[in-house]
Amino acid sequence: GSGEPVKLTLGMMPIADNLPFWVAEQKGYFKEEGLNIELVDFPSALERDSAFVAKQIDAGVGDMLAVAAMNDSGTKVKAVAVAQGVNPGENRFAVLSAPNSGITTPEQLKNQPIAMSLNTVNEYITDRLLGDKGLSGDEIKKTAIPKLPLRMEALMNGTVKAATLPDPLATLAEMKGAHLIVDNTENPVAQTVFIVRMETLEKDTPAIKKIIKAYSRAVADIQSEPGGYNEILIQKARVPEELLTGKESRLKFNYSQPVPPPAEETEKVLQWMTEHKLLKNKLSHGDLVDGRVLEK
Amino acid sequence: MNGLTGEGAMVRVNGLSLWYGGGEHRVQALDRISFTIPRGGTCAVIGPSGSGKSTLLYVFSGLLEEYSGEVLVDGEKVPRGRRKTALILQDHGLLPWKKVWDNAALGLAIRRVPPAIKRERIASILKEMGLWEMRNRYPSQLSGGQRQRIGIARALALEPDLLLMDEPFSSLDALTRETMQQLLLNIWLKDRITIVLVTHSIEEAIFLGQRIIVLSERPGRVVEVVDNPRAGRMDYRKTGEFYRMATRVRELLEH
Amino acid sequence: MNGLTGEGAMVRVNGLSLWYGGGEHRVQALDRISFTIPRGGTCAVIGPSGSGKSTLLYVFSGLLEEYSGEVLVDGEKVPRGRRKTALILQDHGLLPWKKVWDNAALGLAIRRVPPAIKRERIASILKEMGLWEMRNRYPSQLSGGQRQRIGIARALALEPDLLLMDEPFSSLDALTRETMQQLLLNIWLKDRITIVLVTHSIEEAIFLGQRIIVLSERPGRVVEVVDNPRAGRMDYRKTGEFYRMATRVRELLEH
Amino acid sequence: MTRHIGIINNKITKTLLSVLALLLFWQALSALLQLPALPGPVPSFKAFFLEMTGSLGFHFYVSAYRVLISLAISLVLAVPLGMVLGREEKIDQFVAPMIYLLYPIPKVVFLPVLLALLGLKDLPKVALITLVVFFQILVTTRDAAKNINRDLINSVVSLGAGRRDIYRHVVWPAAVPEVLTSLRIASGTAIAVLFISETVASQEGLGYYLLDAWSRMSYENMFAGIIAMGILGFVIYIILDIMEKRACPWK
Amino acid sequence: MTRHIGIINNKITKTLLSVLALLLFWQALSALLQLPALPGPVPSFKAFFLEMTGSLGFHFYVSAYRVLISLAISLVLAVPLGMVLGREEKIDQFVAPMIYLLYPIPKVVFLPVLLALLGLKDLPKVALITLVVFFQILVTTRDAAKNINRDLINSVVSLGAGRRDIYRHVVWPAAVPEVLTSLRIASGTAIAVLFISETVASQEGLGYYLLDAWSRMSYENMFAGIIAMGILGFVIYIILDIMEKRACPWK
Ligand SMILES: Nc1ncnc2c1ncn2[C@@H]1O[C@H](COP(=O)(O)OP(=O)(O)OP(=O)(O)O)[C@@H](O)[C@H]1O
Ligand SMILES: Nc1ncnc2c1ncn2[C@@H]1O[C@H](COP(=O)(O)OP(=O)(O)OP(=O)(O)O)[C@@H](O)[C@H]1O
Ligand SMILES: Cc1ncc(C[n+]2csc(CCO)c2C)c(N)n1
Ligand SMILES: [Mg+2]
Ligand SMILES: [Mg+2]
Repeated sequence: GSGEPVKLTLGMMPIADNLPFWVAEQKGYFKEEGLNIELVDFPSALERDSAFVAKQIDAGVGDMLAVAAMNDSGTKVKAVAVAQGVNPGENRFAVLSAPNSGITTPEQLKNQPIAMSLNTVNEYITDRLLGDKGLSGDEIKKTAIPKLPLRMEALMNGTVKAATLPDPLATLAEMKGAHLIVDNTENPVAQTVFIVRMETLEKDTPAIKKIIKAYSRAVADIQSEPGGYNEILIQKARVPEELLTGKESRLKFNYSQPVPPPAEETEKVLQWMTEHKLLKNKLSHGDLVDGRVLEK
Repeated sequence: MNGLTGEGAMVRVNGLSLWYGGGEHRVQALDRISFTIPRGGTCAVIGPSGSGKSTLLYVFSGLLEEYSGEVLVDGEKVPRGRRKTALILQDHGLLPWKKVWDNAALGLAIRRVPPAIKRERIASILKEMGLWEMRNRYPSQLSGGQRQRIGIARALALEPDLLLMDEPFSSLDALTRETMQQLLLNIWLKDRITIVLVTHSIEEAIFLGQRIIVLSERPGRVVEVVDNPRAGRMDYRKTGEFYRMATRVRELLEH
Repeated sequence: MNGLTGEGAMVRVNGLSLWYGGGEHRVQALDRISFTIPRGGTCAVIGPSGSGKSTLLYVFSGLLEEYSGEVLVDGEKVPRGRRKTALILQDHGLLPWKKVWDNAALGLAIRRVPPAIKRERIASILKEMGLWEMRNRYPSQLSGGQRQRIGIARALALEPDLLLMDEPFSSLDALTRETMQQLLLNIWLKDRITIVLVTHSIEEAIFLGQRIIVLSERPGRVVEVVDNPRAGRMDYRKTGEFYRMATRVRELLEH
Repeated sequence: MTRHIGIINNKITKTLLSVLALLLFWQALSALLQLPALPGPVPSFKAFFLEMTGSLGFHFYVSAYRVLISLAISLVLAVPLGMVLGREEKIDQFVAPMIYLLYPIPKVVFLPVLLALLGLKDLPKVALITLVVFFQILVTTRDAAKNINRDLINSVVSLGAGRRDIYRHVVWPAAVPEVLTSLRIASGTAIAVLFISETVASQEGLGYYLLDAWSRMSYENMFAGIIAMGILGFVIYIILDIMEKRACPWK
Repeated sequence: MTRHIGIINNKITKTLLSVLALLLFWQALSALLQLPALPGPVPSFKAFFLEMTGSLGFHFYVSAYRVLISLAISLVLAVPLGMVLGREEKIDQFVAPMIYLLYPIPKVVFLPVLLALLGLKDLPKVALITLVVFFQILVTTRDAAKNINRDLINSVVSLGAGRRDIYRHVVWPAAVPEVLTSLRIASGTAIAVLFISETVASQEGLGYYLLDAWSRMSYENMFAGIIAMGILGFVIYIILDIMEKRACPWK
């Protein structure tokens, strides 16, 4: 379409995944594409997904579990591209143990409650990482602390012995004395994807393509100037400043050009969700993913 | 409107019985009460404590609606809040959040009397009752007798044709009481309204009640209806007739 | 303990003045009141509505503590809730959430009187006052006169040596009132307690008050202290002296 | 006797009608909005009964237990303190500012402190609910005690009542109706707060159940949890109604 | 006049002492626990004053606006309805069950519905606060109207009062003290609920500020936000105190 710029609303969360959108907005890439994009903030996936359900946002970045859950419960959305997790080093999650817990190996985590948010990508990644280290399903004990800052706090003062945290909190915890047990730096395990409401996708496929184009340009900018957008990360993603600028900081966020979501990852997620009785309906890769947007 | 023998009674009570409470706590307050009060007449109700005098006035004013027997006011089954009935409650019924003035003016305000008329009437009645200086105070800042007088003022301001009074002068000193009786008498003489006065004072009953209803102990029964046609005359108090009447009522009360 | 002229007064009032409210709303209720009441004597206080009679009793019982002048009860500056003072309030002061029995027994309960004694005393006093049948009712289920009698019962149950009464019989019919006066007199004759009685009835004041304090209109001043030594005798009422005294008090009130 | 039954029947009928009206409104709204997040009453109740035979009954029990414990603790602490603040102006002037500074703070922010102090079991959950409802009962009781008619106090003081007697014979009975009101408010609040308190280190309770169902986007189950919370609130309301009839027979 | 000032001074002194005691307790607790999540008052107030010159003032303003609007809406809706429910038993029997079923539901779970109906701007935030405090004012007003002395009603009925007059001259003035109590409760609740309501689709308000600071684990700033909420609550408390003196001069 031409003429009146298409108006779309994107749901943002205070996490580093969304950096390319903020960069694209700052640099005016959306406007250049003839789009009128509004970025709306939500504190967590729960509220953001509720806005998807309420038809108040058109798109956003989330994990495949959210895509499956929404489709399963009647909110039709599609994953159109992988955002984080295309290459190793992105979308980092880590299982950590408390500073004075004496736990340093995966074996010691057997039957030791790990704080996480249940039924989310957080639990999925933990299961997969610890599973790879040889722990069986019933050796992995879990305790629910969905609020991130609270989980971090509980880990640091030893209220819980172990926790699964995403970056930047994982790095911060490590710097403050928590022990890294296992993380997904080698193998991302789970990806985050660009999610679009199906209604929007069908009505405005060109606009979505343009968003992806703007996103790609922003990713290229970030790749060519690592550290150049720290200010945005501090402001929008609430990354503690010392983690980005401090000398001993190992924190790094990586971004790749979007690719279509691969079927094998989707199937693993669907299998895990089925095992955990999180799905009422039989879903397949085709129900969750729409590759058209990335077709040339 | 035509004095003592007015055709049609203002109040007609026929076999009125009344119970309070329900179930095992049921208490009979009135037992087959019958009498009439002629239009423009005065009637005093006298009887021992707990004999149902207040209850009777509650029925006449429509506040109590569950009873057996027949009660007609102005020829009709008593409606709640009849426009021309005024009731002076035993505990005065003042609203703690309204100043003296507003308490006195409450009846007129409820009846949507034009403000100018209301203002004038209340001012004159408060002055008459010696309450003018305290018009801006709240009831809690008044003495017992002052509160009682606001209750009287509030009822009189309505210019009713049926005035029901429950021991209206009980907290007043002898002099104020006599002034009030005189005031009442003047209103009666001028407008020929119907007055029902519950009182514990035998003299007051005889001085003001052309018909005196003597009630028995609970449950209240009519012991006798005494006709006392000379009531309301200024000079009655000093007569032998007055004294004889007092002796008779006292005997009836002593049974 | 020794009758009329007992050494040392039970109540001594010297230049008592009292104001209500503050700032521009300040109202003087009492103006330099002075008088004494001998131990074991009776005293009636009479005066127009609003003259400060209730206020006076509030001061004697320690409920009002801000005044100028001197007030001594039993030789001491009045403490709040003196153990042997009992006050009958003008509005009875019943607690709506306590049954008749518990309201009557409240003073004894507060003074930690042993249950057995309490039970016996309350039972006898409720019977005497004709309240026995209603001992399980709440105040809201009683007539005005019945409520007033609970207030009296509650005070008498305390067996005080100083009894302050604020128009205690105002809602009672003539017969009940006379029974109550007799009851009071019997207690006085038996225990020689000191009694202060606020009343609007000139006859009552003369029949019961060995000393009659006549107050003026607000602010209350002592118009005269009338000594009336024959008060309290059974046969006083029918004498010429009684009649003369009544005339005198009436004149004082009329000023 | 028959009349008595008549009244009860009438009340039950009214209640049923009321619930029916609510269900109809819910049905209409859900039909109108066509939102997965607002399923109609039929699938919700289906889920409710299904889940009740499963784990929901246990969650209900755990939550009821926590709510009642918290209400009891708050009551025992707040009512005496509230009465004292209402009657003793000097103490009130000192304590009231603290109340009004602390009460509006969202208590969730103290969760890290509560967890550090009280661990991960029942205690921090009960403490969080208590922190919220304590203030509600306190403020209500305080205001009720403040508004007591001076004459009633005078009446018992004239009988020689000391401070303790005044509290026992006047302040407490006069405040009872308002304490019951505050309990009605507090019970609703307590249940609502479950949603925050039970999401911490918990896999039991209606709060956990609700958040879990929500984050799984299992909206029928979420509404099963909502129904359970509504029923819990209603049961407490009925208990309070019965208590009121017992506690205030003079009305 | 001098005496008047004396009283005011005394009250201010007491308030200051009270705040001081609170600060000392805070200091002691933070020194004792040594938790990053509980900084002492000194760094917190430092952060508070620093932030107040920055964005915190704006957040304060936005939140105050939302809280006051919500309180006003709730008041206007709940007080008349509460009075009617308290006086008309037939209506109450029908409506009360709805209240007690709906009130305990944590209103956040209706977020998807609210968003769908009201969009992403101010409205859903105000609606969420209103949904919570509406019930608190309603229940309090209802109970107050229910407890009105029969004699007072009789008194105005005997003067010919119809339904409307009874509400105007008796029910409303008799309920005013309790309505003020409910406003004290509701204002605290409203501020606490900000933490939930303002975190959705928002970058303004104290609720957002608090959650933002918490997520950054910038605990000094979090406590700056807490201080701001406390102050907001306290300001409303003082306004209500003044309103009470105005509204109930007969006390
Ligand atoms: N709280 C108050 N504030 C202001 N004035 C008051 C207050 N209480 C009483 N007064 C005034 O003080 C005066 C004395 O009151 P008090 O109740 O003692 O009179 P009283 O002699 O008992 O009258 P009554 O015979 O009518 O009961 C009255 O004029 C009254 O208006
Ligand atoms: N709500 C009630 N429940 C039960 N009994 C009641 C109730 N109200 C009044 N009674 C009883 O009904 C009887 C009549 O009461 P009423 O108030 O009419 O008496 P009264 O003649 O006015 O007495 P008094 O002269 O003492 O005012 C009394 O015995 C009283 O105890
Ligand atoms: C005070 C408060 N309580 C609960 C929630 C909702 N909530 C509790 S856990 C969780 C998911 C974790 O991010 C969410 C959204 C909130 N927002 N604010
Ligand atoms: Mg009566
Ligand atoms: Mg008096």
